[in-house]
Amino acid sequence: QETPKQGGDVLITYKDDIATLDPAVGYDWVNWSMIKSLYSRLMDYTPGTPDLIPSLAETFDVSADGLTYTFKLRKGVKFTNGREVIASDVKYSIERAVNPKTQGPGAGFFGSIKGYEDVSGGRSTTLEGIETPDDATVIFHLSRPDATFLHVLAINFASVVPHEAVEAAGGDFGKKPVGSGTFILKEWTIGQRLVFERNPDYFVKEMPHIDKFTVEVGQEPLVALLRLQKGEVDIAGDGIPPAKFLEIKNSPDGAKMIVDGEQLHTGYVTLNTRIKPFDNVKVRQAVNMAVNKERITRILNGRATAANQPLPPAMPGYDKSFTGYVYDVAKAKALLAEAGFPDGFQTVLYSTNTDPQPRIAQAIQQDLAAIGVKAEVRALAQSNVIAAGGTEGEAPMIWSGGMAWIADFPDPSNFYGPILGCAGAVSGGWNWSWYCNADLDRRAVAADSMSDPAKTIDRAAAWGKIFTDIMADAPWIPVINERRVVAKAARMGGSDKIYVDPTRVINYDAIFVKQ
Amino acid sequence: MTMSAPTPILTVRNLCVDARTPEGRQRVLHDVSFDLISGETLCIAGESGSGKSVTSLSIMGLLPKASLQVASGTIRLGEKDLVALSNRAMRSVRGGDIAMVFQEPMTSLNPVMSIGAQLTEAIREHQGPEGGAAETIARQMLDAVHITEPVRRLTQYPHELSGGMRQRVMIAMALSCRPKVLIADEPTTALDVTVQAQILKLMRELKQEFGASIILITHDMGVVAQMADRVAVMQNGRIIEQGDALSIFENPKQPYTQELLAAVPRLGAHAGNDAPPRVSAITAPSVSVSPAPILQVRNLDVTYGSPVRRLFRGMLPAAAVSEVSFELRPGETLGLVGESGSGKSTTGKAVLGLIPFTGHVVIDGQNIAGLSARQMRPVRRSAQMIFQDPYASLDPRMAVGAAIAEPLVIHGLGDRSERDDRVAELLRHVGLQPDAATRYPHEFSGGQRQRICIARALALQPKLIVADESVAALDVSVRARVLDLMLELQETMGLAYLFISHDMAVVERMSHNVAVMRGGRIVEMGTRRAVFENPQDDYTKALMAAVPIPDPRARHIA
Amino acid sequence: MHVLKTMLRQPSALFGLIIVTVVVLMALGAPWIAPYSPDNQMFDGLSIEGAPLPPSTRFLLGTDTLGRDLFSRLLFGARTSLVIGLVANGIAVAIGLLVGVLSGYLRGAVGGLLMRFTDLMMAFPALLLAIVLAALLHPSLWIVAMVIALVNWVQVARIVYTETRGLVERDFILAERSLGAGHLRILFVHILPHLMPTAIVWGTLGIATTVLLEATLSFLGIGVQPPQPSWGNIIFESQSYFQAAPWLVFFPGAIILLTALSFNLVGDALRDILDPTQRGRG
Amino acid sequence: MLLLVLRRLLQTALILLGVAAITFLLLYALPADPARMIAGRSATAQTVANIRRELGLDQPFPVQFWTYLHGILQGNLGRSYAQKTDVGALIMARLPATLILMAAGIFVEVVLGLILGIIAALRRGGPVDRVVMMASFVGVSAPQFVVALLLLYVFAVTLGWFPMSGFGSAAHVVLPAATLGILGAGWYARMVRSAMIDVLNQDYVRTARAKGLSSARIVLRHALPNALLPIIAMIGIDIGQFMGGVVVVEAVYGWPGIGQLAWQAIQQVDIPIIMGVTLVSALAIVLGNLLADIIAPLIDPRIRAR
Ligand SMILES: Nc1ncnc2c1ncn2[C@@H]1O[C@H](COP(=O)(O)OP(=O)(O)OP(=O)(O)O)[C@@H](O)[C@H]1O
Ligand SMILES: Nc1ncnc2c1ncn2[C@@H]1O[C@H](COP(=O)(O)OP(=O)(O)OP(=O)(O)O)[C@@H](O)[C@H]1O
Ligand SMILES: [Mg+2]
Ligand SMILES: [Mg+2]
Ligand code: NI
Repeated sequence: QETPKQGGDVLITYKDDIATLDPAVGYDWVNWSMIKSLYSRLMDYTPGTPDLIPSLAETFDVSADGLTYTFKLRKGVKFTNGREVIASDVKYSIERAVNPKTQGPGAGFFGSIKGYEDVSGGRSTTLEGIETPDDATVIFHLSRPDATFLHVLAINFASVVPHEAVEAAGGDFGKKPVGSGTFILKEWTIGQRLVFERNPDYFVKEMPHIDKFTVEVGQEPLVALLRLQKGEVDIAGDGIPPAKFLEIKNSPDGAKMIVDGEQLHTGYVTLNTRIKPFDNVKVRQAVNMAVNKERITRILNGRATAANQPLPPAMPGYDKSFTGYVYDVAKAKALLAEAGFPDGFQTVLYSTNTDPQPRIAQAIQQDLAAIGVKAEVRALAQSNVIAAGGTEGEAPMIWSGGMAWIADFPDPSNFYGPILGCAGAVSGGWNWSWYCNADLDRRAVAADSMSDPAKTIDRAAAWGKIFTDIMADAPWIPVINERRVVAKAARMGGSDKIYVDPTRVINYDAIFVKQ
Repeated sequence: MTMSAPTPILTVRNLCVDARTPEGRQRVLHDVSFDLISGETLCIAGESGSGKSVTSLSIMGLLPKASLQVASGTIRLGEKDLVALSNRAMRSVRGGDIAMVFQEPMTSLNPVMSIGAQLTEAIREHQGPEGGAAETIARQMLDAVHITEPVRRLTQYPHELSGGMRQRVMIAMALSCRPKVLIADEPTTALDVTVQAQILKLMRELKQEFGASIILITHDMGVVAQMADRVAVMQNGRIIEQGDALSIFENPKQPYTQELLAAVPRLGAHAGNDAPPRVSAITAPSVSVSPAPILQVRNLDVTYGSPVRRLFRGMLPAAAVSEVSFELRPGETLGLVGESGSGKSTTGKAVLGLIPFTGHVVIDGQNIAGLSARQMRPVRRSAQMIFQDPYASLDPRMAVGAAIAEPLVIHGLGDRSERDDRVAELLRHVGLQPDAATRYPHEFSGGQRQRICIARALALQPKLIVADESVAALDVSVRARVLDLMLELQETMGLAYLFISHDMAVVERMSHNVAVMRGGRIVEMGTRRAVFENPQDDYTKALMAAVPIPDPRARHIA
Repeated sequence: MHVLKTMLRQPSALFGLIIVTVVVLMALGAPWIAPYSPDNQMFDGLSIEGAPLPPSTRFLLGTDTLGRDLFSRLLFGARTSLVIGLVANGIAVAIGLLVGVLSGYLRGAVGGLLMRFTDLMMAFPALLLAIVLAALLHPSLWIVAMVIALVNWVQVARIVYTETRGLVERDFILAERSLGAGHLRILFVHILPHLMPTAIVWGTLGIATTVLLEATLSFLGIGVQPPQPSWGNIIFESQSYFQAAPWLVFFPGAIILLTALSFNLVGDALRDILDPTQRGRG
Repeated sequence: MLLLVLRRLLQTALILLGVAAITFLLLYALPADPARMIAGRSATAQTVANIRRELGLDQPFPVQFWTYLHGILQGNLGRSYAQKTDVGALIMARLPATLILMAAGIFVEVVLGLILGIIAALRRGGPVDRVVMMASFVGVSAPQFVVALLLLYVFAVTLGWFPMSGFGSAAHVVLPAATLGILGAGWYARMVRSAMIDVLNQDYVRTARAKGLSSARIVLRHALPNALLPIIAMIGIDIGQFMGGVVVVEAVYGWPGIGQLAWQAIQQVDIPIIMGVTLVSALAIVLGNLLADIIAPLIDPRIRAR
């Protein structure tokens, strides 16, 4: 592994415009990593790994009951407006993220902090669970043990912002961000480009490596690739479109361009347990056996591997020995007959409408047809699919592709609550299987209470078991674990892992230019 | 064959033209040959549809390629054979060496270009004067053709001019470049006699000043007599007789020529009679009782342009028609004469409720002011109009038979075969073959189209017909037939005509009463006898004096 | 009969008629002609790496990105696309003609109102309507056809409106009024025929664009749903493959082009035959 | 004239109101929930409810619409749900690019369409006519995306004549405008051709020829203006098409126009942006049509009397 060099300008392209750089609001995979770099948080991860490290915090301390977290702030860290970061900024920032007025999507992550209900219910604007005895100390009091709390303090919503800048921006903070991260936003031409420059005062030496990166938005991925091949672009942020993948892969310098990294992703089909005939577990098991996942990975040109459980392989708790439901048409048919559907049935399979999702849905459709299940594919805009999934009794099956994006943080709990737990099985929720198992919910709470760092391994195992046990009820068909493919110029250095960082997408802090 | 010695400027030899029809090729011109000697006026006369226009279009190289084609023959202008000339070379000939005035003024002017633009364009093209000079010439030309307010006219558009004014613009355009040869296809057909006299004079002046030669196509033997050095008579696509004017007029050889001359109406021919000559055998039921008038007009005013526009343009054009009042009884004809642009057509359209007007118009006891289209329907059955510009008033996409049957269909008369029979009958009445029914307007000659319009107006057997220059484009023989037909219908059915015409002889022949218009007003009105034999108004007198006399020895236009 | 005979005499019209017939036969006979089921995703229809296969003797026009036989899909797609291109577009042109001619003809409040209504419809984001319909209804071929007709008529109406305004001022319309012709007769017998050229341009060029529009709607979720093929969605599904698998764009594109062109040739010939002012031309 | 324009402007306001009402109603009927789009997968039900309340989405339709209208009347297009910023500013930032592309695109397609259409009409039935007609069909039936990429591939990647992507210089406009031109010119060519054929048979063209004018002058000065009416209407229509409908071309060439903004907003159910873009493009369409209606009588004086 070469040692990173300092300096250099980098040009990155994305198709979609950057929505906002307000850390309390931004929540899509493109702005996620930019926000990461603009701001700093108490906790962070070692680049390219899921390993937590203190960041703004110099040290921290967790009480034995797991209910009190005490952080000592690093001295002399400055916002890019020149003011020093103090403890009350941390308190202000988290309260801001929770305050309904902010309209932030991440409030719920802070649910374990004492006084959360009052703030999110609009009865108060200060969290009684955050104490700042002096400018360098922040103490969190939790209402219940939360093993993921350190991860929570590392997600974007916990980014520290200066209140005066927020107020000065008058609601437009997302366009005029001020933080204490590795980069400063220098220029934002709406619809065209954003220019980020290194923060010379960043508190970690030789971080970041590059001087500047420019993000050009509104760039069609295919064109971005052409530009990259011509040397105009350094990183094609949207990756390589399926139509180009093989061509690039088989080209002479393909290997240098392609970054193929494992991400925390599982693509699955939800089986709505409240809609006939999927209320019958045998039916759910039968369709699980009917899907030929190998063929789907071929359609994806091998950019994915077959999945058999909800957790992706890179996630702590993944059970390597678990085999799930093996592809077996005969057995599936038999099970279906046993469930009372020897001739199959008719149903509907929803999918989003961007390539390759409709193709995968059609592949699944053909597999289901082989056991007599006639599924009508409905390829709709993402918002419509989400609406259908969250409406009780609406969508029998949904192919998650294009929506089940990467995890918020590398912890198995993140794969359960919203998408498989009872809390998500509500109108407007994301548990589109409408699967609710009180027993598993209890086990999930228990696992999340194991906040003692010493019990990390046990906790992971507990979670792993929850996910393999779920498969007995088969609320999902886990289909594939997709790898993320990014294209970068040959001059870009750094391991593949920092281009497909498990906690960010591209780790702008860690990438560097070779010459 | 002429035996004249001087060099001909234009020689046409054995010109044959074919028409492409769905039934195959048909020859419309057979071996036409003639010479045009420099400085002379050659008049081509002949029956409607005999090939006069086709001959002139062939000379200009302007035959519609799609349907007509020169099959053989030569047309020489000096050294050049125009038939073989390249398009490019032909361009400088057109407009410069040979200019042409077309028969239908409305469709021959570009509707979206101002008069000024159309005039100056030709001048610039061939004389290339700088900037304002062309405009000056244009104004002078409009003056020369006696258009009032020439400066304003330059900014107007064709649809804002009266039929005669358009024709004068066409003439001005053709003359503006002082061509060597001027081909004029019925140039004065739509003009009142005073203007006609002026135009003819202008053409003579031109001829003398520049030694230009003129081919004048006309059906009006009066005009022929006044203008022609030589005459060619055409029939069925052939020149059947040509010679110098005197010998043709005094010594016609062909029966057709004789017939043509015999049919010429002469002003004063009917002096002393109150009513038009009787043409039918029926004994008069008309004079006995004096029934209620079929048309009553009181204080008719018409002003063009929408009120909003006038408001914003700041200028109020003078009313096109003002304070016009008259009555018309069944079986009567009111002749409406007057100079071009005096408001004759406007009056005609207004009394049928086709343009907005103020005042009182009662047709057959029904006041038509403010009636909706539906309410007008029964009125329309009894009142019909023959428009001045026959081509423009026919739907180009409708076969002629269908066009004539149109009023029958509209008013739900007869079944299909009855209508077909009626169409055939009407066509025969106006002197066309019944097989014309399947052809389309653009395949006919100007006079033929006019007859189609007449047939259409007669189809309903209305009680009142507004006939706007409806026989203007017809050669005398056909005209006489049509006029007789109109009279016959009047006698048998008590038809009333509002007969708009510039041709005094025709008006004299047709009318019971005559009204003379000028500047939108009626300046004189009375019985035919009173007006023709004892005109009071100066203008009326001038009109009478300007009528061309069909005798080459009695030229009075000079 | 006369029309047909005249048409058969013109080589271009004959060509158009032949192609139109072939396409219609393709659509009708798809189940018998097609070598494979259009939905059959063949495992060996993809290369080992998962790439679609180029044309070969086995797959006449190659395969698509799911390993389906393109030829078979085009055959079955003809059914969908002909309905869209002919019916939907036809309805759109018909409505557009009607509204345009009425609003251009009628004076005063009614005409103005009608035109403002058209303006409103035009100003209205049609795609949004499509999206909402997609979310509220279950997309089917006929609904798609309806939506397309709903979206497309407005533009035709606009053009026709302007042309009608010019036509109404012609003298022969005045002459018709003097004969006592009612508004309907003037509109349908005298004005509409003059709009034929416009109608033919829209009616035939519109075939191509509506077939493609259907694909856009498919993409929004209101078009015909996969795996049902249509020429438009075959192109759309694989247009980014135009370099990697050009046959996936070329063949459907060519057939759309050819169909629209053929209808146009027939339409043009028809117009010339029906338009007397063009008579006698070769 | 002035009065007419004033009246039409009033009508325009009414049309915009109508468009606003219908669009708002449609968006309201849409089952997709903007709050959930913002909240994403991990948000709790309470967070979603909070967002809904803060956005006023829990209000009944009339209240929501009234609030929106009220804002508009004060010149305020509202704040984007997803971007948390002023919609007016977002649109203004992209409007210049859209207008430039629109103008350039219409220019190219009209010029191309006129030239091809006129040539085809003059060479009617001949091989040139056939080729032009064929070409116009290719343009019309070609998928935008493919044409855009092809042009980009040939002229930017291979030949390097133009930049591949972006906005700012004249060179940037060429390819997107050419793409739009190629795709749209077919329509114009066909319209021009059939209108010209009609006009070239008219008597006044014969008169013009009799004056000995050059063919160019006959075609351009005499025939073309008479054939122009439908073309003017087409341009009015295209203004509308381009305001919202050039997403693909904008995307391929990285053109920062309103189409991309609208497209993303639709995906995110960002109602204020959808409304804003809808209103702006509705305004453009209405103004385009108004312009067409005003130009028509200038070209054809016969219509003026009305
Ligand atoms: N559509 C119009 N718009 C404006 N002015 C018009 C219009 N039609 C006619 N005029 C004007 O009205 C006046 C009378 O025209 P009208 O057509 O009634 O004359 P006319 O007596 O029939 O003449 P002619 O014998 O030449 O046909 C003329 O000055 C003419 O310029
Ligand atoms: N475009 C055409 N297609 C077919 N036949 C035509 C065409 N134009 C004229 N004709 C026919 O050619 C013959 C001669 O027409 P032409 O126009 O020369 O007559 P004309 O002598 O000028 O008559 P008028 O005095 O009535 O104008 C007529 O029988 C007419 O029907
Ligand atoms: Mg003639
Ligand atoms: Mg008149
Ligand atoms: Ni006369």
